[in-house]
Amino acid sequence: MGTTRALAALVAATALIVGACQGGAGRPGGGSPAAGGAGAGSPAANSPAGGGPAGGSPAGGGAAAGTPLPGAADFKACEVSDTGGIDDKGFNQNAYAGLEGAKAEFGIGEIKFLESTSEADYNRNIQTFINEKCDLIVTVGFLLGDATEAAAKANPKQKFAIVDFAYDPVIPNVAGIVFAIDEATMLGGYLAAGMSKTGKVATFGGIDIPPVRTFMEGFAAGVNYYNKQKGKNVQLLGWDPKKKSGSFTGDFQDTAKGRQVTEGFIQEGADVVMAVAGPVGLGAAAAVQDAEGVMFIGVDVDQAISAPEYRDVMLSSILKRIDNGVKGAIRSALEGRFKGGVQVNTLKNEGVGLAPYHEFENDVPQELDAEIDALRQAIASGQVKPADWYEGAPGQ
Amino acid sequence: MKLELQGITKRFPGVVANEGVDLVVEPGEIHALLGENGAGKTTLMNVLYGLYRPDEGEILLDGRSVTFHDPGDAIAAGIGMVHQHFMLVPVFTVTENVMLGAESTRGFGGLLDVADARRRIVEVSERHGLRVDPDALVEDLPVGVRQRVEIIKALYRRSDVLILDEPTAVLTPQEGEELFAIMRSLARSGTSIIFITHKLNEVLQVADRITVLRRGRVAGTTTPGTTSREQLAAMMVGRSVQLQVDKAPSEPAGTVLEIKGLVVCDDRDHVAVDGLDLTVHAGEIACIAGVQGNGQTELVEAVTGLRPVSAGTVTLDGRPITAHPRRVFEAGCAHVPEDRLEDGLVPGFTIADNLVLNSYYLAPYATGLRLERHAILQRAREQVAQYDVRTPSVFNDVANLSGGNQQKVIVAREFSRPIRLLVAAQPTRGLDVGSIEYIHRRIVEKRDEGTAVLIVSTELDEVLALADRIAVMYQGRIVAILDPAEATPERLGLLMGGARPEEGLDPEAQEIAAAAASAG
Amino acid sequence: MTAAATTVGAGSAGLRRQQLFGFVYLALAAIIAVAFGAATEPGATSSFELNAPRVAVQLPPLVVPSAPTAYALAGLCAFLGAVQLTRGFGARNAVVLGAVVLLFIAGFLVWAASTRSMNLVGVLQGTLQRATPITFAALAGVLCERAGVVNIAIEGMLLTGAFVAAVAASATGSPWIGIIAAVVVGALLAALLAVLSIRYRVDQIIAGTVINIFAIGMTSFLSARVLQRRPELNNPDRLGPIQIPLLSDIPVVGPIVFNNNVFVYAMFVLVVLIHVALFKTRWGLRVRAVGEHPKAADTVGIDVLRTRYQNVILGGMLAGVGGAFLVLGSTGRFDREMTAGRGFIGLAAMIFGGWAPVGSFFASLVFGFADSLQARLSILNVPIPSELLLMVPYVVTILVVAGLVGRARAPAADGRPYEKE
Amino acid sequence: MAAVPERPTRPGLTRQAVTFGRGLLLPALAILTALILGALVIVLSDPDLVTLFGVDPVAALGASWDLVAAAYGALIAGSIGNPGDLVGALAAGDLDAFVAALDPISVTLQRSTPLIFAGLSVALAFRSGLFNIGAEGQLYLGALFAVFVGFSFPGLPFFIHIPLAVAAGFLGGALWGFIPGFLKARTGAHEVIVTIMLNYVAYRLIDLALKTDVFQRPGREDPISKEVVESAALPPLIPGLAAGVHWGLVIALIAAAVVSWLLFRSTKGFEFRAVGLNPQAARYAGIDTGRTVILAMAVCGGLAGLAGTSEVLGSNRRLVSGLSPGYGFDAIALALLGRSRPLGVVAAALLFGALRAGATPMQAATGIPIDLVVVVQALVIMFIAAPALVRGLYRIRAGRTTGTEVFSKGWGT
Repeated sequence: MGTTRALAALVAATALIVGACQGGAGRPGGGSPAAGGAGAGSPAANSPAGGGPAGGSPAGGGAAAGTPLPGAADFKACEVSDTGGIDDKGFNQNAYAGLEGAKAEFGIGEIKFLESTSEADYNRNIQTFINEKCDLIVTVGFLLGDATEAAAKANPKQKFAIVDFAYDPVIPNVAGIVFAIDEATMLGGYLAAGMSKTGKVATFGGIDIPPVRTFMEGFAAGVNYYNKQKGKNVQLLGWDPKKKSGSFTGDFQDTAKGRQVTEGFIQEGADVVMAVAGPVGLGAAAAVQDAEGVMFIGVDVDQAISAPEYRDVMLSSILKRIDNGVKGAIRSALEGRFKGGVQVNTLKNEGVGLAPYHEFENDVPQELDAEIDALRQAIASGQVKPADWYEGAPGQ
Repeated sequence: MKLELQGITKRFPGVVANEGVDLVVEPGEIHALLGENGAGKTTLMNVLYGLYRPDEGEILLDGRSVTFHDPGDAIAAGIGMVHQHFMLVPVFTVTENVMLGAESTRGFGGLLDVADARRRIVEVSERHGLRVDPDALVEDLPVGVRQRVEIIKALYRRSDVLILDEPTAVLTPQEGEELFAIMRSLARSGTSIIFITHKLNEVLQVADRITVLRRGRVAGTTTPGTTSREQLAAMMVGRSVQLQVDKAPSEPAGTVLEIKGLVVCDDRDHVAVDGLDLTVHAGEIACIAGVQGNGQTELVEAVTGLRPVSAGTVTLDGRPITAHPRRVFEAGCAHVPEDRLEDGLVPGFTIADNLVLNSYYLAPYATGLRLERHAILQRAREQVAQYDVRTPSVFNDVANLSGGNQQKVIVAREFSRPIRLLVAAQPTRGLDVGSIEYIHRRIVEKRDEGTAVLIVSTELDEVLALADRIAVMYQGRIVAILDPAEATPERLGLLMGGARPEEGLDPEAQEIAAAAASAG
Repeated sequence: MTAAATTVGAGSAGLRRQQLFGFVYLALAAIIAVAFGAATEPGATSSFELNAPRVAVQLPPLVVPSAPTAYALAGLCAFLGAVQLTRGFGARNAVVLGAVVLLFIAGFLVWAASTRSMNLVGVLQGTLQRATPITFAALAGVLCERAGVVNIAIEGMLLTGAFVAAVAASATGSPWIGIIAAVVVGALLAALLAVLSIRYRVDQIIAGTVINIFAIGMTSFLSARVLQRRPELNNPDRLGPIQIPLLSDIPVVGPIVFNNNVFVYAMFVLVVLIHVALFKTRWGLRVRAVGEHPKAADTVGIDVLRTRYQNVILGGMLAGVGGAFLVLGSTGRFDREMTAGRGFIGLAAMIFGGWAPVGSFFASLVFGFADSLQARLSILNVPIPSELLLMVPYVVTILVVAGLVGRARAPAADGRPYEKE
Repeated sequence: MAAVPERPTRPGLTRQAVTFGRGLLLPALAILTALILGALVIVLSDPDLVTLFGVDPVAALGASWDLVAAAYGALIAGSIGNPGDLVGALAAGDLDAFVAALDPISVTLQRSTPLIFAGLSVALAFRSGLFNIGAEGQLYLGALFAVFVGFSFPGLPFFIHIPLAVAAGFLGGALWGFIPGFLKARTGAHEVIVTIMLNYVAYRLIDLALKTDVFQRPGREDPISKEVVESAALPPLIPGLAAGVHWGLVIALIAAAVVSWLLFRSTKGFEFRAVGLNPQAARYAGIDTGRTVILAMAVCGGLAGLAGTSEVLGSNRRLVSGLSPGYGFDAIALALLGRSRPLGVVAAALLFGALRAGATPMQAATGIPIDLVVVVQALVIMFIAAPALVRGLYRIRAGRTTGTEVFSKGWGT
């Protein structure tokens, strides 16, 4: 009971970091801007089995996949999870997919994983890996922020990468892998608004924490942008942008709650639902499947692939390429280019994105797809900033 | 049906409850099984009823050897039993209780046929004159009626042998008479009856034959015509016993306990004590006689501060009490509760701890929050010696003591301090004769020291032996106060059954009283 | 006790309670007026949708002016309180109490739906859905406790049932086999409880707690060790809703009652069946006797221990079905600790329902309603922090247990091991 | 029934020793059996091994042995370390190496600290006839109060700040224990359901609190509390092992002594135990059972609150919602294993602390999930609660028959 409740984040960068990034600070220059349509075309699912192609790793580079890199055989990469297991269908698993991908592609010698069951495990798990002389320790989630900082300062030669967290000031031996997820959810929101027949779309979260909220705010931005562009009035249920409050199930375990909340949305007329709640989201997908004419937007990975049983309702997914971020960090460490600081994963560097429509390929109007593409480019180029659209059209 | 028990032996860890018991009950015979508490009567009957398996010996019915694995076998063989503690489900109706285990059903899935069962119950009850409302809830019935339900239960199953275990313990003498009449009528119709009791008078009155058990063995078999009370008592106890308590006439002094207009509710919010007045003086033993369930328990609980008082006052030496047990205790009231193990002792605590159960927080047993173990132990050793508690050590768990020794622990705790008032409820229930004598002697001693004593007892013998004044309690009120010299068991019995003091009770009035009781 | 004496007692105690309730009613009326009525925007309306999505017969939504409606409800409640204070309602007390609770809820809904629309049918559909696992848990509790065994392990049985249902249904491709597997494993855990508490006379609450901890540990362990490596084992087919023709077209009632999955229909049947079995059959009479007075049952030849084993195991089977519902009838997936206390809430429903199947079912509906409303409020963005809303079912459980346990009477031998002397 | 004849002899010294030995034998066998079954679970939950058993049983048996040996080896190494290292370091006079070799033990003691507090909480409740399943929630409330004091008063000297924070933690837990105690005493609500429900309420309350400005760390948007200032932090007990055992252990041992004194040497404890064993008789003897139940639950809550306190002041120095991996539930096992005796609880806590400490290295070495520890713990309590199971397994004759030490009495008052 309650051991894994603080699996608290599936999830994206904190609003703080997002804000800082959009201020233009520290955006890494690597990676080419996404060509039109490429973002929707290429991302692969991050099932534990397959590493997925290396395209768009933020730390850049264009090494051919599957070629062992020099010195890789002696390289040891280790992951410490927060209180979720690597089967959380969320970011712990996704980060581990990055490790597995690095093993498959770069041929690194060993990957290891330690699950934490509580606060007390964090220091211990990191220390275990330091003792085991891991070359790179990947810690997952902001919960590990303090522990990683302490360990990094105590062991300045040890390389760390932390997902969903960034330090200010920068710690030289820690790379923070963060995600501007609202860029991707804004596309999702636009898509949802464009696809809705009832004029109502919905979203809900697991626990009310900023990384979850960022997803929902981006989604709201997309709906708002759509309404402004089209002069429509699509309603968003489950998130009130003005009050910054919304629907949360309270944890990341109770799938039945996810289902029930979603049934509520459907009864209130929503026909596109995005669940930002890890496994709880699959409960939501089940509810969507049992209703007629309702669509689902997955998060983190392409859920049409990772949860194929819900393919028939999966309009798209919001991709958060933690695997690529982790792989990129491993690669830079392997190649001796490792440096501390923040790696922001954006639409532009394909660190976040929108998954293909799969079953809905033929249902999404050409026109809408083109608009989404345009929006993608506008965001990537900085013309449109999601944060401006959180509460409605800017200036209103 | 002829019933024979041959050489029954039943052992429990550490005790032999029955040893080589032989018993023959002829058809249509009322056979009394007489013995002290703990003589093995109930064990023997539980063996016969299939609740226990004998370690040795066998049971013969009409000459055939039978083995009972459970009561179901015994019932099937025609044996019925009315237990001392009624085996009735309080929240069930009479019909449900009677049919339980022998249900009438109809249709699929064993749907109960209540109408059929009710019809058969009415039939049985009319045939034997056992009046009862088949639709009444058992918990609403007075004990006498509950016993009728138990008998109906046995007859409903067409029992040829009926075992009655201490059936008169909860009855008024008049209700007892009524029961005896039923027993005789049943015997005439061919039912064999085994009647378990420790009351000599009853045995002589109703039994055809008597078997006396002592310490698990048959001490002898006789008939009422060839024996006497004294002989039976001697067989029962193994020595001649004196059933009287030696005591000087009381010398009552000032009023200690004064109860005025007391109203107390029971657990179900019904009035149990209904405007009761009573005074107890220093140096006298006042006994409250009455049939169980007439508000005695609630009265005692109210006096000792355990139960809130709805109206009226209770004063001890002029100061109001009834606030909280501890204040009553500190005002100088000692209490020997009705149920030793439930109310009086903490099983799991040592004897020493039980001896300070209500005074542990006072000097010299405690200083501030700290318990003074030495003082507690020293006191315990003294009291164990003084009150003759048979135990190897004061560290022993009180649960491992015999009933008599447990009662001595309570008596030691309550008596060995200066007290003004002693309240004792059923102080000798379930004890052997030796212990009874001992407790009685101590109570009289306490009186002679000038303590006011209030005894509540349902045992007329005890009341008559101890009391300096007898108050009869009926339906929450004191209906008469008698001098023991003028009290006879008969008169007391009438009063306990609800007769007004000035009149005798003719059968009609008795019926009215019974009807009123069952209506309550 | 004479009849006259009885009324005196009931009267004096009743008077105090009557006054207390009167004041409570008045206080609730004040809350409805101030917190719900005055808090709405002037002129706002509350709209209640009465249609499920996509039904044949469409009803117009029920639109009421928020503040006036709340004031009217408050007035009605105050009237009841005043009558209660002065005259009392005598035997109809319970009905009036129920009415006041309904008025309060109605007032709350008017406030919550002010300037918004709320789908009332949806709330009620959700109520039934959420009540389903709780009802199964409560039925399991009723079966066990009527026979005198306290089963606190229902939570663990639900959880294990859910796990096994997910794996078995995934492995075989048949949700039906999943249900059967859940029933079997529920029975096994129950048998363990029965052996521990009946044969070894382990304290029943301790035995139950052991099973709960074991169930949580084992399912979490296997979920991490097996399901993580073999995700295809956690991908069962679900049993979707079955619309009953014609009946499901009845407005309001149809979509709520006659458009459910097989678990819900089974629940309806089981509630009635167990109720009848318990109170109208030979089996039930014997079970209740065992729970009330095992010795009495023993003396008329009823095998007390066997009855207890049998009922505990039957209860375990029902808990297993409840667990299977969570996976096969609801989410389509097992997750660690997914039961989230529903087993314990089921026990509270059992107490609330007076240890009777039908009563437990209605009590479960109360919990289901609290849960459903809570979710709905968060959807409607009612300005209460989500954490507080999420506490609601648990707080309601505490209130129910605290408020009712003294009044509702448990089987007399509940929780007590039976020893043949 | 005839009375059991009194035992004539006073228990001799040898008999006491035998009783004591038997007292240890059963827990030892229970733990052993649980570990054996745990090994079975490890093997059976490995799909590859199960498949291998069908193909090549001998190889599978060997592989199973290797897996279990590796798992339990890592478990032991991670919890008590390698004695050789200690001896070697001592021989070499290398202080740093010595301290480093102490690391596993230090971690074990650190993990044991909250377990001691929580175990004492449940044990004290058992002794008072109460079943406290709410230690988990009480722990969180204690942590909430303690962390508040811990970050709120910078500048206080540590000898004031630490006691203040500890007292606050006790108070927070006591508050969460008071509620079920009060409800039980006044309405008869069974503490089991109430405490379980309060656990869930506590989780939500922590989530809520960590979003408020009062608690949330400035500049952070995730639910994490402000940092406990140095003057309120419990320093490490072994200098040089900052992440290991801290002074919370000392407080825990003091708490165990205090609980022992309270239970067996004080008037309040006399009341607790009397009410626990026979509330009716306690009431007859003038003990206010309602107040005793409330006080006992509040103290139990306070003790559990100290478990959270020692974690936030010692191990973590901040509060997040994932504070406890279920210490409150382990506590039930601890109290049973320790027979509700404070010393027994301490011993059991050391064992469970070792299991928790060794689980991480076990997972690192073999990938076996940490939840195995919970399975083993549940098995241990089962065998402890039903000693007849173990006796039956090992054909030990029953000594004096002792029932379970606690008795539940249904749902009523």
